Amino acid sequence: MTHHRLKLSDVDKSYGSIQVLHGVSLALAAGEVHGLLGENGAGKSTLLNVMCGVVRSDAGTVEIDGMQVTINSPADAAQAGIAMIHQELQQVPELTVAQNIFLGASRRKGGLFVDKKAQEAEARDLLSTLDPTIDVTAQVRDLRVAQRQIVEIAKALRANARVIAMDEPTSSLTPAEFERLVEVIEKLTARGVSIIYVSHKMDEVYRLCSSATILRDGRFVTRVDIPSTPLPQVIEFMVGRELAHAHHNSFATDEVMMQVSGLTRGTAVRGVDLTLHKGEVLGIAGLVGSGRTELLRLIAGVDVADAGEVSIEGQPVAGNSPRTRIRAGLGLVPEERKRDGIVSHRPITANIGLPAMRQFSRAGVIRKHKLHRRSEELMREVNLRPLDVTRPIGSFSGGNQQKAIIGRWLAAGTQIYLFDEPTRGIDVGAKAEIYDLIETLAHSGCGVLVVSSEMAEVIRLSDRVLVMREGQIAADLSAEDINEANIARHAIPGA
Amino acid sequence: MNNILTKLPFVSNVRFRDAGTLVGLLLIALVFSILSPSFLTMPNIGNILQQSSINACIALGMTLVIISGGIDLSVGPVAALSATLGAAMMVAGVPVPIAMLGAIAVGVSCGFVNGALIAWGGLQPFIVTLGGLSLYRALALIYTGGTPIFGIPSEFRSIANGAVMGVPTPVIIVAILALIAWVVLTKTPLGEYLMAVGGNPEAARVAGVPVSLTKISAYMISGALASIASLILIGRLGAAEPTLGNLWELDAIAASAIGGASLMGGRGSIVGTLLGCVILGALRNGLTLLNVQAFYQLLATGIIIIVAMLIDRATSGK
Amino acid sequence: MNNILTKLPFVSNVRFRDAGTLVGLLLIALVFSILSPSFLTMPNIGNILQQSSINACIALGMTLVIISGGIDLSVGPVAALSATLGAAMMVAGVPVPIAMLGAIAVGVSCGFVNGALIAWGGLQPFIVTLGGLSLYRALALIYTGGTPIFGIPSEFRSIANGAVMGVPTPVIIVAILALIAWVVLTKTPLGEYLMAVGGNPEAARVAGVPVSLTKISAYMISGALASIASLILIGRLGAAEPTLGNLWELDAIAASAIGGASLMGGRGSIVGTLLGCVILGALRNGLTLLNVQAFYQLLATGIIIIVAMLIDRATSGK
Amino acid sequence: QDLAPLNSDSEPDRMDWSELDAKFGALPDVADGTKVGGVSKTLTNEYWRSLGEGYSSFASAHGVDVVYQAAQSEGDQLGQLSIAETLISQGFSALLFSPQTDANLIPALEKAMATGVPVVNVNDAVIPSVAHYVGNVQKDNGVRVAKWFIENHPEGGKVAVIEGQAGVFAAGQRTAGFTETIEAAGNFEVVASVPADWSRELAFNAAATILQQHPDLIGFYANNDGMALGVVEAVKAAGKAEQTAVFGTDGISDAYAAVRAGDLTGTVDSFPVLTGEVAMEVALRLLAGQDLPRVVATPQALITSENVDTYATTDLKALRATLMAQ
Ligand SMILES: Nc1ncnc2c1ncn2[C@@H]1O[C@H](COP(=O)(O)OP(=O)(O)OP(=O)(O)O)[C@@H](O)[C@H]1O
Ligand SMILES: Nc1ncnc2c1ncn2[C@@H]1O[C@H](COP(=O)(O)OP(=O)(O)OP(=O)(O)O)[C@@H](O)[C@H]1O
Ligand SMILES: [Mg+2]
Ligand SMILES: [Mg+2]
Repeated sequence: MTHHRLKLSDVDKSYGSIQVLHGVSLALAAGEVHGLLGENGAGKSTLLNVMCGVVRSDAGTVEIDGMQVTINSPADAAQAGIAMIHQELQQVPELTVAQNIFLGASRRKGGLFVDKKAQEAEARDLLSTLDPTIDVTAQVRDLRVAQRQIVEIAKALRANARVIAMDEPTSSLTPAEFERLVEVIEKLTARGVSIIYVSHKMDEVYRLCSSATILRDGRFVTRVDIPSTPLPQVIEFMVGRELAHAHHNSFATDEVMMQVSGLTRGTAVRGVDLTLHKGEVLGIAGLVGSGRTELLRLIAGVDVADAGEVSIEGQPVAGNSPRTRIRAGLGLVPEERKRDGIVSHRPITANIGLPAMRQFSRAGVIRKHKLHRRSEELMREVNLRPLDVTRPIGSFSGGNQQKAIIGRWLAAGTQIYLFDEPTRGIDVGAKAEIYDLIETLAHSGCGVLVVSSEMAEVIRLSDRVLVMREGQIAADLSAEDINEANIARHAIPGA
Repeated sequence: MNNILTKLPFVSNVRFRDAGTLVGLLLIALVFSILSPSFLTMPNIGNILQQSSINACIALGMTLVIISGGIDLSVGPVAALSATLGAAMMVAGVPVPIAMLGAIAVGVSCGFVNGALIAWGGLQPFIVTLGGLSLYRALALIYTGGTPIFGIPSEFRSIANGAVMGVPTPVIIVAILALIAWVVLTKTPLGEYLMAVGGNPEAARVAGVPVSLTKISAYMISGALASIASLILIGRLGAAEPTLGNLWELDAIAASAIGGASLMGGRGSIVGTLLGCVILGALRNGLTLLNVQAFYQLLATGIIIIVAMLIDRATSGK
Repeated sequence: MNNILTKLPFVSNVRFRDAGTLVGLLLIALVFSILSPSFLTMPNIGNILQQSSINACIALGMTLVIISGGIDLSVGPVAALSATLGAAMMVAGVPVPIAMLGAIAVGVSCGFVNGALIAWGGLQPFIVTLGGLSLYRALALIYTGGTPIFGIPSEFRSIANGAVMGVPTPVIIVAILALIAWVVLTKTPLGEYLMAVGGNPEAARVAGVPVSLTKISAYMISGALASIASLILIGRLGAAEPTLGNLWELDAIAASAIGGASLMGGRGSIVGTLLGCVILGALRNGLTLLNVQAFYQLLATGIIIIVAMLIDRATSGK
Repeated sequence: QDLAPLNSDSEPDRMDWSELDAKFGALPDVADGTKVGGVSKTLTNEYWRSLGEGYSSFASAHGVDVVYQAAQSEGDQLGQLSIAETLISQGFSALLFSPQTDANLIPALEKAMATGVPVVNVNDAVIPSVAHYVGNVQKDNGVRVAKWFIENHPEGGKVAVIEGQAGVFAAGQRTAGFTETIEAAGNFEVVASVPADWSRELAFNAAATILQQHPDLIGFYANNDGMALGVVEAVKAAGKAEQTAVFGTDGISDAYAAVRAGDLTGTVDSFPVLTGEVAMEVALRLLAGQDLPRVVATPQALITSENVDTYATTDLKALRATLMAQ
């Protein structure tokens, strides 16, 4: 009789009084890439965390190759040959890339010392297939998100595990980087390593997986064979309803809303000019590292520009702190949610109310009920799950945190939205909701800037697309010029 | 302070975390009341509250600073500096209310200096206020030449020594200040900002929180409360010493921590801090009542602080 | 200590951050050498190094604890407890090496208690070691009845009072300990664990780092170094007093912070800490040479700590 | 030649300060360029500032330079050692040490002895190996207060002690002197003896608690004046000023004022300025080669409202005369 490589049975998990996993089971064969699908908050990360000893389940068993194992700590999981790429990057910013990759399992020299040379060589080796440009001796704090994510992948590969769980490994990778990951995964599966693959990007799932387990609200829905089950069917299993197929609608006007001229910071952003119209969705495409994040941060006043100016409705914006920019009507939905977005242990309400405290206060006192009501209203609109605005934002799944951050700007009455990777880590259902939301914003006369590494997303949303290359605007595409080939042509240096 | 607290509106709101601190307090009270019959008498409870009031006043400010992700080691010297300057004004014939305002202004200014160095200068709170600890103490000593200032007007002293319906004025003053601090922390934008800045300063900044001003405010409030504590003290003692306030920071931090404030920032509670102060006050009072010998008082203090934290952790359940 | 340091292998590795601290030290040295001709003489430099050595010994352990995200306020009392027990053993005729090991074992045990309460008990480092501050002091006082232990054997004293090629033994001992600490921090898994646990405890846990053991190790090392510091001191004093080690924690924390350790954890450097110790030692020495009156010394200490941090920040450029 | 460990309170090789002139003649001329260094505990306490005044007044009268340094705070043991060592390296003719603890200045003492510089231990903590000690008998402070109670309250009663910092020599000796003497009288009970760490505030709190528990208390003895003045306020606040006597130690100017005002019952003055002068004189005599006894005892007196005016003089000559006459 053949055993499953890994088999999780009847896993229960509660946080306090809230049960987030109800008897979930999952099984996969050796050398299989198995998808784990579900909406934001369905319990995917929690299930993987149980499997990797990061959280303890209340009930359930884990079997590896037919042997039952007890996993109470990450060390137990490593022992059992399970490794994981965490959704929230788990890295020590002060340590180097190599040190992070070997954290908890350092190569020794003379039994006592860390063999840094060996670690660095091995790390370089691991990264060579993923991204050879990453300096293994650099501190992780100096890397960009995408690079960090690659380091996280290298860390999981290092463990030589029999099962690797990948929790949204590509949420900030470009298509090219995804291709390299595919190669790596193929090599691994050829060696008999099994992969559990969590992603909200359905094309990736269809590309990689042979089967998938679908969760909804912490419950096992079904197990499907992937190429044979059509996408709409899978989505219906995930969200419990059919999603309407959306088309791009344009509400752009000729009225200039924001004008950016000569914006420069070091070599990351060099003399960027752009114009955003009322009701317009302006996409910004480009390769990772082309300066898109930096540009948005400069416009939002999070970083200070060396030169250049931002004017709104013809008026140059005075001051260059986020606060003054917010007053002028700007709002940034940052790329790094955990670092720049949320105050983790504070409730959703507090996170929503931060920029608009004045609006929610009377005589210097916050009208908590008003804040609460408005938050609930907004969160119902964006379908926060669970809809409990008094819970700390840190206890929500990543996608739901993103919805709360968007809600923050809706509450503040922001006119110009700066989205940096707006659907990073967001499920298909919510993604459609966020697209609708962006469209609604445009319809109501707001201006929207969307930075996205997902080509389809840029194309789906934008009235106009700016392509960035090495800190400069390389192209301004509109209407039928907006297509993958055009964008790629302008984005790649020397192409 | 618990008997007063229960009459205040915010107790309905007492959080689960504070219940743990309360259990710690009740256990200590139980032990002492078994060992000493005079411990749980009304006059002695009044005594404990009165004796805790100065630490409570300091600890309120400390809690706000800790929530903002900082620490204020300079509270004692700030208190000494504003006490000596305030007392000097009073002795020189400046009307009492103006001298009081002057003293508070001194405290606020010291807090501003601390806060500005931390927020604008980008220095670590621990080291800035450690420097302040020497600096403000030195100023107080230099100003007074090291000698206490006597001759505090009796009209001022009678405020600090009075009582309203049997409750000592300092207790009432501190209760009012606690209520204000509680309102600030839980009901005003500043409170939200403090929590956000302590929880995740970068995210707070991106969300438009005036991070620097928020931090500076916390230190200014701490400075103001240090001055007020020193005014209460010089009212009671009738003298302003430049050495006053020695080790106040440790008591205040201990009270905040016992009350659940996290020195990593973003977390803390006014009610918890008050309970922490009463725990420390009850401890010292009980040990004195039992006439415990000096070395063993020290021993008991150490053990009880740790045990209180353990009980608290066990009962608050995480 | 800089003249010794430059001969040691690790200076090639001196990080950019440490250069800022060095600039601070050089500036202070410059000012004092202009004001007082005796400041930059060899005997006086030896004096400064010797006077800094005990603080340096404590600060090494403190730096490791701070890097792990904690703080150890109990170093002084731990030093007192191990000094008195060690001295009592020596006086009772226990061979010196065994008594020394005994003293260190005491320090390690105290560190273990602190660490266990923090790591396994889940309590806050500040409050645990604040409790320890009272507790261990009380034990030392109770054990000795408050009186110093005299009669330390001269064979032991001669170790602490000796010199090798003109360099006082304490300086050499501490230099060796610093080298070991530096190796531990930068070359061993424990060093990485300390950084990881202080920098991002959750990531460390997920990566399978033994978080609790790492924290406990840091406190045990701190305890051991406190004992060694106390042994050096009682060797020099010829007596072990239960009140020894008063205020050591503040100096050690100040040195670590000046040297670039972040009290939020995850950051710190051995070289920086040593420079911080020398800055503090040079400061005290220079002010005494200039015959600055105590109050103004206090003032200068406060100002210089803050200015050193500002210089450091300005030169380290971020 | 190793000296036996010194106990300043019981050393047999001692003399009283008043006999200096009589036994050793007038102070010989001082060599030019004589420079004396003083290292004191702290300047935050008036006692130590006054001691320094005594040093300089006597020194300047004899053309001697003085450097008077103190640690930044009480209890800063290593800081004081650094100061002492730094001073030694500068070359002084003689040194006057008032150590934080019995041991913390030992290396400095040894270094000074090695270079042949005489060191005088002035008051409070006692370095056991020191060759010369000038100061009062700490225990006697407490004894004098106890005797006052025995004399003025023959019926006995409850008394309490407010102690200084746990483990400090002077605090221990003063408390022991008081407690032993008053308990030997038989009809007194020391109902509380608790530390207040030299703090006025903590003394106030402790006294308030004790009065609460023992409303019939007849007196307090505090280990220093600062704490005593805190106790006075607690006694007044409790409305027990008539019934409860309060004594301090040191004789700082505020204590005198409080005695005169009738708030403080008394204080044991150990005349720091005069002590400073005597210490400086001893140092200069040693430099002149005189062979003085190991301990030179300085005066102290219980100051109460009856004699406060006699002692509250800034005229040191008159004070010397009064004390000589004792
Ligand atoms: N520490 C926690 N405390 C309380 N609730 C939690 C905690 N962590 C997760 N949850 C809840 O458990 C549920 C499942 O979360 P989980 O992170 O597993 O979702 P997910 O499927 O990975 O979602 P996403 O696609 O957004 O990453 C959510 O409702 C979340 O709010
Ligand atoms: N923390 C950092 N340290 C050093 N250089 C950085 C850092 N962050 C960004 N850069 C540099 O700034 C430039 C622009 O980076 P930015 O993050 O804005 O790019 P991006 O197109 O948004 O890519 P991403 O998808 O990673 O967000 C790049 O050249 C990058 O190397
Ligand atoms: Mg997830
Ligand atoms: Mg980006």
